[in-house]
Amino acid sequence: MDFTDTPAEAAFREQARDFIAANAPHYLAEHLAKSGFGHTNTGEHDALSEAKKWQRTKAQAGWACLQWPTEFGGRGASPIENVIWSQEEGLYSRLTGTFIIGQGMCAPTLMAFADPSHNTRLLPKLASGEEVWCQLFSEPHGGSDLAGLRTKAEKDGDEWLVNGQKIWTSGAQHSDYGLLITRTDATVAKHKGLTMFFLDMKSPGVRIVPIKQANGNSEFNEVYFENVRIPDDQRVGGVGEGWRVAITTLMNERMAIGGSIATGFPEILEWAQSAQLNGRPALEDPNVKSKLADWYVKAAGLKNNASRQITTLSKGGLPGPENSMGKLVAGNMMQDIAKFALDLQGLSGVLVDPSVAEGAARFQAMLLRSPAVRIEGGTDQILRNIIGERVLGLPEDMRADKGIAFSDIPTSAL
Amino acid sequence: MDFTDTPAEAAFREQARDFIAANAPHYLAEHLAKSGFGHTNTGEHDALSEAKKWQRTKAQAGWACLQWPTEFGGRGASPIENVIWSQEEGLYSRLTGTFIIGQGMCAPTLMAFADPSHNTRLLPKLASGEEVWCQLFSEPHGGSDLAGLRTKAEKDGDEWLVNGQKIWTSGAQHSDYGLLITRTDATVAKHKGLTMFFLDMKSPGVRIVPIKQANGNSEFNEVYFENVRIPDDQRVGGVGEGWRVAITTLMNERMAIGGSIATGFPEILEWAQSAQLNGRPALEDPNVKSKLADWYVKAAGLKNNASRQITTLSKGGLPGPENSMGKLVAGNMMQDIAKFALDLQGLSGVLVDPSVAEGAARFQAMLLRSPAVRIEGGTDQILRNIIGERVLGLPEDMRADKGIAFSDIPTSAL
Amino acid sequence: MNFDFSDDQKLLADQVKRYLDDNCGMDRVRQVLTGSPRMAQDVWEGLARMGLLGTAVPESYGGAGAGYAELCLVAQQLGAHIAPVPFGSTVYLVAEALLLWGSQAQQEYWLPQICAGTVKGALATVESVGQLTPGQIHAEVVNGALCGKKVVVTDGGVADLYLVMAKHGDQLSLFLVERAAQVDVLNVDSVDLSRDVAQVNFQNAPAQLLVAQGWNALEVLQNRAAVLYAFEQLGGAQRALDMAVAYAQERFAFGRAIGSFQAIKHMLADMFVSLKLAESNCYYAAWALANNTADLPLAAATARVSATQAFQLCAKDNIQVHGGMGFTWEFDCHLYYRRSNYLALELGSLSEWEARLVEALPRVENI
Amino acid sequence: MNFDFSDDQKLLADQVKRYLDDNCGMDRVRQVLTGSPRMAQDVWEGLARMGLLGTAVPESYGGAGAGYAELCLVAQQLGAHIAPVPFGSTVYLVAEALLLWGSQAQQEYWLPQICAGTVKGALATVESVGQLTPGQIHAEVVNGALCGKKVVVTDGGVADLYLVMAKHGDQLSLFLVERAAQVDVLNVDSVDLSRDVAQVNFQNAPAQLLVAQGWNALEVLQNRAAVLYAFEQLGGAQRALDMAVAYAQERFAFGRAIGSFQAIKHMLADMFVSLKLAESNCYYAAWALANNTADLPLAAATARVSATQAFQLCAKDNIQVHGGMGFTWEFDCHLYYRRSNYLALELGSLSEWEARLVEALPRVENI
Repeated sequence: MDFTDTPAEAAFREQARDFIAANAPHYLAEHLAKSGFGHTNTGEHDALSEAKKWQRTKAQAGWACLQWPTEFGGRGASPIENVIWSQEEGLYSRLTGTFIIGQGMCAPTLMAFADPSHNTRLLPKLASGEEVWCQLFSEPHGGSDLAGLRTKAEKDGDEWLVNGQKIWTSGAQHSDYGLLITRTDATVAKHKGLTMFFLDMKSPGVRIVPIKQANGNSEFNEVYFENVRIPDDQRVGGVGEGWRVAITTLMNERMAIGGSIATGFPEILEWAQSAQLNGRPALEDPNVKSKLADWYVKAAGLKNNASRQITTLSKGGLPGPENSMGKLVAGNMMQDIAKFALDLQGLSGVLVDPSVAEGAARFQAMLLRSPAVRIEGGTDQILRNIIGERVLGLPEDMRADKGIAFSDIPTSAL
Repeated sequence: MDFTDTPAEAAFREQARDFIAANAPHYLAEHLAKSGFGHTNTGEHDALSEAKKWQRTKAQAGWACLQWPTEFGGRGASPIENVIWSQEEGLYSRLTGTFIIGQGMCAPTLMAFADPSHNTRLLPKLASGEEVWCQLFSEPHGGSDLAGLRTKAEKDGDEWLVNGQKIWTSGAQHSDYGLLITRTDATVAKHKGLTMFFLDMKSPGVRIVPIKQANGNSEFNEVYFENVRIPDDQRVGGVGEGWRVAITTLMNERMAIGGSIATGFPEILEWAQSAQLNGRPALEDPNVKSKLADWYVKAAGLKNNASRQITTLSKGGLPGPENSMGKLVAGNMMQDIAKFALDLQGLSGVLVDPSVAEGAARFQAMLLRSPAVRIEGGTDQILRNIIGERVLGLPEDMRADKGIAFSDIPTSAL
Repeated sequence: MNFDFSDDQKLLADQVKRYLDDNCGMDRVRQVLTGSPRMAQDVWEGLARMGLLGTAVPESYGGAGAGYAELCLVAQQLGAHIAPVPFGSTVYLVAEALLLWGSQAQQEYWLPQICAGTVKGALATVESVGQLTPGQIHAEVVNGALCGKKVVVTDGGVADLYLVMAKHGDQLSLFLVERAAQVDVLNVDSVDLSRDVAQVNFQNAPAQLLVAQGWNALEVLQNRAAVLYAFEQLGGAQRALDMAVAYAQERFAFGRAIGSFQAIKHMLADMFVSLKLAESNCYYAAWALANNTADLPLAAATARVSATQAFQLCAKDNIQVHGGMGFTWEFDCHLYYRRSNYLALELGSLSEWEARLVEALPRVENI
Repeated sequence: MNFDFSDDQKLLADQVKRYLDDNCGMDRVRQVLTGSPRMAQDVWEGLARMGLLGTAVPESYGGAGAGYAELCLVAQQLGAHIAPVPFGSTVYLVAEALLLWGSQAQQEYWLPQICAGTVKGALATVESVGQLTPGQIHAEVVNGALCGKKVVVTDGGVADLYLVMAKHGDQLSLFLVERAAQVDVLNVDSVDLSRDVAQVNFQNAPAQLLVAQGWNALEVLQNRAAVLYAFEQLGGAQRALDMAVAYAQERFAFGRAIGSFQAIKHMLADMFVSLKLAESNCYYAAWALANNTADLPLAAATARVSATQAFQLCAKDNIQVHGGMGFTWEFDCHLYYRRSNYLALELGSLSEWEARLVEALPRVENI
């Protein structure tokens, strides 16, 4: 066990550090430091074009998608080298949010299932940030029951005709491509009739409508498909194999967000280290101490767990379903932290305008955004199911949708 | 709304107070005040005979089982009068634990379902404490699935032949009678093949074995039946009607324990009001304050809710399934309180010998006894099911045991 | 002994409910979410016409002369509808303060206007971040003129009459200040967009003394108002639970109603328990308020703490039960979540009320 | 970077596991639940023969000369088996104190005997109820003789050598005191019946100074021991979770395995999460201990707090999953529940360690 760098690792870190010192957009540093939860602050600069610029700079020097093979625009680096890079990239990694879905979820799926000719063409542009991808999985009628999706793809010669609707598509409005799961057969069991494609988001018949969220922002979209045509060679995996393909994407999703997920801890610690409570430093209050300690051991546990995962990966292991716990812990924690912070601010805690509210209203932003963390990408309840069944090996719940055709599954009490 | 006595209520209270002043076993008061959770302290006096004596004294003057009709040994009093009596009886009500199951659960079941000739004979002796009853419901293979019981009763002429085993029978060793639920038909659905009886606990073939509990005490027993004969006229309700009868008993069980359930709050408050923490009164510690406040609002909520139930009863309403919440709240609360109290005692908190431990080891006794509160008489999980389904009207879970003969229900993974 | 509201009181509650169902549905609430001031003037006038603004005000001052138990039930309905009106500020705080400490002249001048709905009130105390303490107050009245800035005034943008905590000589006092040229009002956004909030800057504004011992008076006022706000929280919590239960019954996933899954069912059961405990504590507090009992401080803090817990829990988990849809602007879940978090801070935070509760606890022998 | 134990270290853990499986099963543990002293002498001797008592002691003193990472893994196995031996008292506390502060003579005299299993140790600090503070210590050494009563001494009934905190002139110091006629030992029952606990009364007992700055030394010692006890807690928590999972798979109710119900499944998932967080924190702390890093106080408190949480949760809810059977003496659930609650207080309570953790937190910029 060794939490320090080997000489080779130290040399790699030095290289990364030099590159960043020489090339990172330092003019953005002070803005990025003020980024709030779910919001990348680039000051007066355009966030998307700054993100693309930094990604291109990295890609040109071989610092993008480090673990990918070089032919796909990566560096062929080890998991540990990737971690070292992330540590050094620090603040500037906040610019990479736009690419997480494409690079972290779509790309591994393409590598595993798509035609190699597509991959050599598409992946380098994904790595360099030239092209942005989104993931078209969730549907209004699906929710936690992801495989209950209804968007239909029908074969029409060498093409497929797609009709239906997706929801909660992050970044659809500036995406070039999307990874799309469809139902190609409703007469077989739920998980058996699904097929995965990728599609050009500029295809005729694709309509993108932003969703206004409970917190007033719009990070997500609805995407409607009306007779959208997709060539059969853009199929990812076999017909009816879509669920198996989707599982790969979702495993990588949990990995991509697992270790680095926002918890709200640094924010509440900073607050506690500077605030006064009843005329004394807040840190001296036993109630504050008890809560801080509890939150810290969770945040530290997630961080240390992510480190162990990296060791597993570098020994050739796979990310396990236990990564589901990251979001489960972080979502609840952030909600609690926000509530506690507001409590300590008294009535002033109600203010949400960053120009007048304490700490630029960051805890208020957390309060209003955190309920979604417990839902998006798998609710608390689904994550506990995954841990219970796939980690602990407990038997699955009784199923009302098992062994019957998708079209026969009950969808209402009537 | 009026939380004070009407003139008639005040007069009744005065009467009760006078009776208690003149007749209660005042020599036990100081011992009773030191009773711990699950333990009635009567000092050098025998607890059971003192309990019977006080019960007899009350019954002779019409202060036993106040709400029962006078022909059954009661007073025909109103629910509110009953509450007033309980408030006045105070400490001395700690002597009545032995009779709760018989008077609070068995008796209402008998009144509703048993032959009136039995009732006029049995109930007055139950009211006066001359005879003690127990409830023979739980079985090793049942657990939360109470209706999954296997104790078999077979008709044999005018009698029934009973074989099987009960468990968690409180007070079996000093009971005269027991209310016994059996399976009389395993070829029909689970809830349909049950029949209720009462039996003489001295019947041949009844064997009582005390259970040693996790905390070292023995409050409960296993009761074995080997060819025990019960006359058919001791059947309570129809053949195959046992489940409906049992529901009556269980509703009354939740009512009997609902409002007055021990929470541990008075104990932790007393501790906090007298202890020092970090050189200052414990009550000044914000962490202590926050926890005390949280526990108090729960304890007060249960008490105030019980008051509202009494009003419902006095208007002719029935106790609702929402009484399930009493034990759900109290069990978890007591476990938390015990843990917190030990925490504040430091390493000395490990001591369990009342002669050397702080506060006669009452929090240690709570720590070791409270896990059972979350299980006995319905686990936390079963109580939440009841609230969800019977109070909120949510649909029941999918059932693996529905619509099939009891003998066909799976009992293991094999 | 009788631990329930009377039939007459329940009838009143039902009338209020029907009025609000008809005139203050979610569509009406949503109309005030943007723009300023954030209130529904029509609903306000309707409540005035029904005599509800003066529910507990004597008839001689234009009120209905009913009692506080009735006012609690009105509050519960307003909370259930998250009505965007300055009811609490005007009725629980300013009218109450006038009833408690106003001179006859002050009462005769203001109360009829309040009951008629032509004067709205707001309490202005807070000047900085953190728990309100005497040391936090810098606003000062000298020679009848108030100077100072109050940074969070609920309903401050719509108020005609401010109840202001300010220094006065060597103590803190409560003053009445009319909206006037010397009162600078700036609306600000809060977590609850159905509520008008403002920063109010008093620059030599004419101030009339209401009560000299202002700090003690504020505690008395808060104890009374806490009970009424607790009923608003109760109403909101009940509605959030009802929404969640309805959704869990009708939404299907995996071929079943989601409410048939224990994960959802037990979450709803816990919401119910929290609500029921709060409700029972509120009932007791309503009686204590109506009868001005000696244990009102404890009863009020108990109602307040448990109602805050219940509303925050029910509103939060209502979103969880709704899943992704619960996080859309379109669904109403967030309106309750927002209101629950505003009310949790309205009269001071949960931790402040926990401390007040513990201070009010009697010795254990007397419990 | 490598965040895992080595194959050699895992091999050692496996050897310890096999030894304890064979020699310290639940039947053996149960044999010590009544009677006094409460320890398994045969297991103790077995551990000595395997060289485990000196895992981290240099070979020159009769130890194995392995490191603290190895000792952590030994601790984890002892915790999993709730082994009734004075391992922590002797190895984590007394041997550690000798290694840290002993004179060469003291080390040469005691350490070989400890490694051989012929001398057992115990830490004696606590004299009253509540958090241990300097002011709580009244025991005093005058002219090399110790007087004072320690009210809770873990393994105090079996110890041959006590590490005692006592006043010495104007400061607190740590002393070595051999069991002798002047040492009066009275066994007492604790929540954990598989553990020997005693009240120890020193009446002019000869005492040898180990370290003068006793209070600071105790904190250093506790930080190191906290990591090792955290691994014991981890082992216990894992075993409690394993028991619960196995029971949930095999026990049927309502025609299904109870683990197929979400209420049970999700409880087990929460136990797993708590355990996994603790485990990862303990791994980091093991490295910090083995390398004596500057952040050991924070790493130790983090491991301690999360391992205490995890063991208490897993042991408590293991009973709940088992239902009524979990509350019988016959089932082993209570042995883990009891141990979890003893270990939670062993080196000071959870709230004390929370406070220590917060004091050790760096400024947020450095996290």
